[in-house]
Amino acid sequence: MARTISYREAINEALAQEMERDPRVIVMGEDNAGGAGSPGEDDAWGGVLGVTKGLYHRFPGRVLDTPISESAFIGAAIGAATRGMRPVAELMFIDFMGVCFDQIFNQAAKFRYMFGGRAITPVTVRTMYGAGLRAAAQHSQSLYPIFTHIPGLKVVLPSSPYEAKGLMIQSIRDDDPVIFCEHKMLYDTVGEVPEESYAIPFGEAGIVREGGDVTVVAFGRMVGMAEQAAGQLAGDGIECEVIDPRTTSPLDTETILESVESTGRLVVVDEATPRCNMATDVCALVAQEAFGALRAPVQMVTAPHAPVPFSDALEDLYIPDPQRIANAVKSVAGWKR
Amino acid sequence: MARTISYREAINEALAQEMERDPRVIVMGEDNAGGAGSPGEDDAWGGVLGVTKGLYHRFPGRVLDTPISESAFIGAAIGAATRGMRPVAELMFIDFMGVCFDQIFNQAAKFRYMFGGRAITPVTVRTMYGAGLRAAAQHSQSLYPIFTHIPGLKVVLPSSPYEAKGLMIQSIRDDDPVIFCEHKMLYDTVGEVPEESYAIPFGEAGIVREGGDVTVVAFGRMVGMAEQAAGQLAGDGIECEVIDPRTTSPLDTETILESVESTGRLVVVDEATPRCNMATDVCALVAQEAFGALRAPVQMVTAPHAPVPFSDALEDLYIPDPQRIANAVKSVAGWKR
Amino acid sequence: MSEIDEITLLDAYRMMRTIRAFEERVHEEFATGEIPGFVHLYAGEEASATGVCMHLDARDTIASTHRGHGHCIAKGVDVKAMMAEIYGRGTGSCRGKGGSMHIADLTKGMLGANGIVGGGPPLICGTALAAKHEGAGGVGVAFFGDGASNQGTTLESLNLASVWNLPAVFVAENNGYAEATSSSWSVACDNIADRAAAFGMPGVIVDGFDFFAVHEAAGEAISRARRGGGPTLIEVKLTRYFGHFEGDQQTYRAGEVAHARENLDCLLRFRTRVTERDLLTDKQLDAVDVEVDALIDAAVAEAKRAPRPAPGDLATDVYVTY
Amino acid sequence: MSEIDEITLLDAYRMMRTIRAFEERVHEEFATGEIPGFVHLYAGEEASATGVCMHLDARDTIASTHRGHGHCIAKGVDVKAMMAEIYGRGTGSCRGKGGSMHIADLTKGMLGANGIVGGGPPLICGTALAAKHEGAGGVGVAFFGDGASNQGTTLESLNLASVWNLPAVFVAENNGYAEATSSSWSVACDNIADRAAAFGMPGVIVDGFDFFAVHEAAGEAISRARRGGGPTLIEVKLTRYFGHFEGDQQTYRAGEVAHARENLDCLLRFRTRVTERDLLTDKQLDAVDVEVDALIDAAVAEAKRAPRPAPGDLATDVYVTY
Ligand SMILES: Cc1ncc(C[n+]2csc(CCOP(=O)(O)OP(=O)(O)O)c2C)c(N)n1
Ligand SMILES: Cc1ncc(C[n+]2csc(CCOP(=O)(O)OP(=O)(O)O)c2C)c(N)n1
Ligand SMILES: [Mg+2]
Ligand SMILES: [Mg+2]
Repeated sequence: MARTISYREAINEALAQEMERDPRVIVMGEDNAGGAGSPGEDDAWGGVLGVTKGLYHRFPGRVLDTPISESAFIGAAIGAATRGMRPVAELMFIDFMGVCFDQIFNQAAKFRYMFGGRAITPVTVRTMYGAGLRAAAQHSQSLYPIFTHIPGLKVVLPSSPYEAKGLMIQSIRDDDPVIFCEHKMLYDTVGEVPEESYAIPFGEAGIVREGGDVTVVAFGRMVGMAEQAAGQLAGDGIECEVIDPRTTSPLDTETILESVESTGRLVVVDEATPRCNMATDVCALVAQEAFGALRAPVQMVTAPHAPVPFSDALEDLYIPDPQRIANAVKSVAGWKR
Repeated sequence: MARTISYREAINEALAQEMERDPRVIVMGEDNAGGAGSPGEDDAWGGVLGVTKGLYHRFPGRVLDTPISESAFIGAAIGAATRGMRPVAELMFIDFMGVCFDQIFNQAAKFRYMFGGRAITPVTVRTMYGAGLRAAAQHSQSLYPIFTHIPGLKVVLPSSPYEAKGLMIQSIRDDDPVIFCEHKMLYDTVGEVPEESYAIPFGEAGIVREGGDVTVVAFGRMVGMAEQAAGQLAGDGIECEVIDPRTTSPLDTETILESVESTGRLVVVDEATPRCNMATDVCALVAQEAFGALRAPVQMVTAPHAPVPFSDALEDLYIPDPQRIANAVKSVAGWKR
Repeated sequence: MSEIDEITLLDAYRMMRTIRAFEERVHEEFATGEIPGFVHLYAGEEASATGVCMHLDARDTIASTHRGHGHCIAKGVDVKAMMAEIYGRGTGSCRGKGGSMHIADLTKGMLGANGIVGGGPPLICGTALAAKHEGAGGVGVAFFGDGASNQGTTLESLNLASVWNLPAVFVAENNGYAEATSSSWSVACDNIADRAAAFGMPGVIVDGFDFFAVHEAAGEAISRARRGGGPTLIEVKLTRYFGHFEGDQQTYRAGEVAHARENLDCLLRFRTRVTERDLLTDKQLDAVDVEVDALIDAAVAEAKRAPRPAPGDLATDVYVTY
Repeated sequence: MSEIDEITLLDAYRMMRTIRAFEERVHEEFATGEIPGFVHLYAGEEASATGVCMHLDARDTIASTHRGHGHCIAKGVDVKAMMAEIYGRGTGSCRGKGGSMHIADLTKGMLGANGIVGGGPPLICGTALAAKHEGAGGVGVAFFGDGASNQGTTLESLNLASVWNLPAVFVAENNGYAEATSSSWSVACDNIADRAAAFGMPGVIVDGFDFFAVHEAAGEAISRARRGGGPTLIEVKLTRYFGHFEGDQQTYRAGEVAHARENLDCLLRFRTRVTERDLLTDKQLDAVDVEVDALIDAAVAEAKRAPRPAPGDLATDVYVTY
């Protein structure tokens, strides 16, 4: 039965259901158990933004606090995964990857290949990305293109509470290392989510809106922005097909290519900075594999090649918005050679 | 006066000339001074592959050894740069970025922006990349797309001894943080290099071969591979324009776009793994900015989406080679809608 | 204590009082909803930044943390520019691009607050190295928290500083918590200062509510560093008065703050001590209070009035040239 | 020493002798140019891997370093598969995809040699955590070098292991050098074992040429870990007999190796001790030598004959499913 819950609650529920189902699932991260046991505190923090709140008492010994030492504890999650556990480790902000990236990309991601296929490392790294909270340059990045670049990792970008739950369940059950990217501005968005456990398969895009004029591929929080733009554009007589790939690795290239085969036009919306990002990835894919169908230049709507600014006056300009998306769509819809 | 020296020697000469010219230039890295002072050793190692050899005695106190703690010493180079020095720090293999990436991308790269333009951080990080030495998955990567993704960094990929010297000199003089990527398989390649000091500006591609049929953009070691392919193809009557961007950030988009405007065909050769890499970056650029000129699908020639294998039997297949490049060129040259 | 002259004492009081007033005011203003983002306040810890930075001059550098306002003020960053920065205004220290977590002023040797726990110590190895090369006796000081003392980047920096014999001082501000996680749990040894031995440097513990204790310990460490004697690790034990960040309900430490404010407060203790020993008068101190409060009032008023950055600033300042 | 029975002693000798023969042979074969890549040999350090791993069983895990052959053999990885891996053959432990720096066998609890200095200790925090959850008394052992003892990832792992009270043992193999850099320079304290106190665990120093010393110290640490007593840091002092990697001319340490080989060698000392005390006979030991040499001969011969990986293997084994 579906009810309306938030993105944050959806992730929490997925964790709880998987912990219930499988004793090998454990959760760890800074302040995941922080504060527990103190006078005056009847629960643990459940992480800085409370995503794992409520799990500490419910699953004794399976929600671990960590010192601030991401290499050690993300590495520990990886090591535990090689021994049959299914750890979910919280890298509080994706921006902190720089202090622990080695464990993720040289260890977890490469074990299976380096060891000739004789390893499985079912670890999930939950992490918070994205701009909008006035958190400035070191707490607002959208670094998933970096993880996507790395063979051996799977990269997940849920855009709604429904996806958040189903993709988290899949992440935990998946036998490969998964980087699960939660957009901090989506935590409080709500949507219909079934109470029952369900897994959304990786590499299967959602078509969130059908349309025959322009294909719009958008990632994570940008899916909602693209939908808004599509709504506006429908008023102008332009029908967008909005595709939410859900995972950047694996990427559902088929759905994207099929859509472009029919629309002949592509706009990609990526909150990340513009170089070597998902916008370039999808545009290059299409320019290589569906060139014959393309009837206009591809368009990339991304953040500028700059760190995320603090001031709201600048940050609001930094993030791709429905207006910029609509403009890009119009420019390709109206393109003439 | 130009003589023939190796890529390794060219880098060494650039360092020596800049150290001579500017007392603020210092060099540091693991075993850069290692072994110095031991009985039996009349010089320092000059780094694991000897690139800084000879500098230790020549510039007393300015070639520093470091413990194995990349965050600390790369961070130290960055900190020293904010105080007016021009440090050149050696990150032995680019694969080791995972233990020190934070200092590079959250600190050095962002200071200027975060501090409102009130900082300069003229640090150069020298690092060795690329496959071919049978060094396997953790010592063979081509991770420059990751650095290219980060606003605030400049990323340099010399393809010849001549470029190595001129780009190193520019890197040291440049006021922004630079990631200088040396291909380990190029160290022993030789070429003509002027004795005098000269700087090659960033963001200005070299056209290493002119041709009107297909534009081939290649990076680092791949430039030589592309030239070989172009040589073969000329025999088949296909003339390639081979472009060596020299720096991926900034990227000389103008030269690339101009070339495609005239050839209408693009092949990009990138040793990196295929997702969110320079091949996607350049292809997307062209599909957005020069679509009207494109007469065939773009083609990307890259490593597979896999870690670098150890066995020579696999590694030789892993690295893009002239044959694969030639095939890609032929497929676009002969493409019909 | 007798060696500290009257002017220095007044300066110290002004510095601590400025930090306190700044932080209390940001706390109030944050509650109105006008200040955006994450704000971590330093109130309660003033004696640490002040006791250390009173010894520093233009040759010297400091690196700070997410809880950086106090260090900035103590190193001489303009208070009005800081307030404007926290409000995200174009007149801010970082022209509105950095915010609370990134206030910096390199011209003052202040390398920045830092959003990355453990981000500062490596940088200070570098500024100390530059100072050593310069040969003018400069030192670098890295401030960091108890939580940061568990971060590998911090630990390896201690080793590097020792191996390079750098003029560096590492100040571990142990306020008992990293967010809601107690340092008695997260730090596996009794005192952070005990870690000094692992890296061949002296380790000292000081009472962070006592300006004079901090001042003395820092003075020794800094002068040894200036003389080429190498780095020191100083652990300052203290308490923060507000939550980890503004908005934190602090359910994890009922009562602690009230106790510290009433019995340990560095400003109160300073006042008692200097007036009891007739080094300064209440009148002198009260005059500083008035001056400081006026400065903070003005800083807030000006920040509120200041313009936001212009849209054209969005993608500038990324590079010197590109 | 008297508690070690004859079979165990013979096993220990066989293990050390196998490592030695393996490494000496790889050294020879490398010189012929047939072995590709970077190869770091463990010869001289056999007593460490052996003294530790003799205590381990199927519940237990180890993580190793770039210098991993000895640890692999001591944890029971198939010697022939190892040799084939070093030759890059499809019959290798990693089917030719890993090479010397990545030999692993998870079914044996061997988490891999590791090309990243400081890569192993975090992983062992995880296997030890898994062992703790399993509750069957398993332990995790991280081997690392003196150079690695300066890496932040190693240091913070010591803290985590202590905070989580993990059944883990950290074995710092101090062979005096990280490449050409002397540990007396790079490690800022006198002994790596001194770092244990900084992370609230016992630190022990042992003579790494003496199998019995290592065996005893490791035995204590491992049984304490099994009992829930938490982690230990053991520093093993020893010497590597070959260069940092094959090809290193070792100009930085003239004479050291010859001295160690002649006077300290762990195999010679083991033989003297067990024969003098009538625990084993020269005949028994010689028989092991013959057996081991035959095994290594066969391993090399089979490796050379074995097929390389097939082209179709290039992009397989990246994911379980994709
Ligand atoms: C690398 C990294 N990990 C985690 C965080 C999130 N974080 C910010 S402050 C903080 C607690 C820091 O505690 P401490 O070092 O004791 O400083 P305090 O806040 O007490 O001043 C944490 C976990 C971060 N900013 N950077
Ligand atoms: C993060 C990282 N930095 C540097 C290196 C290069 N490197 C490989 S082995 C080595 C020396 C290691 O010394 P030590 O830990 O003492 O081990 P040993 O070689 O003596 O066994 C270095 C610097 C690396 N592999 N990984
Ligand atoms: Mg704290
Ligand atoms: Mg060593």
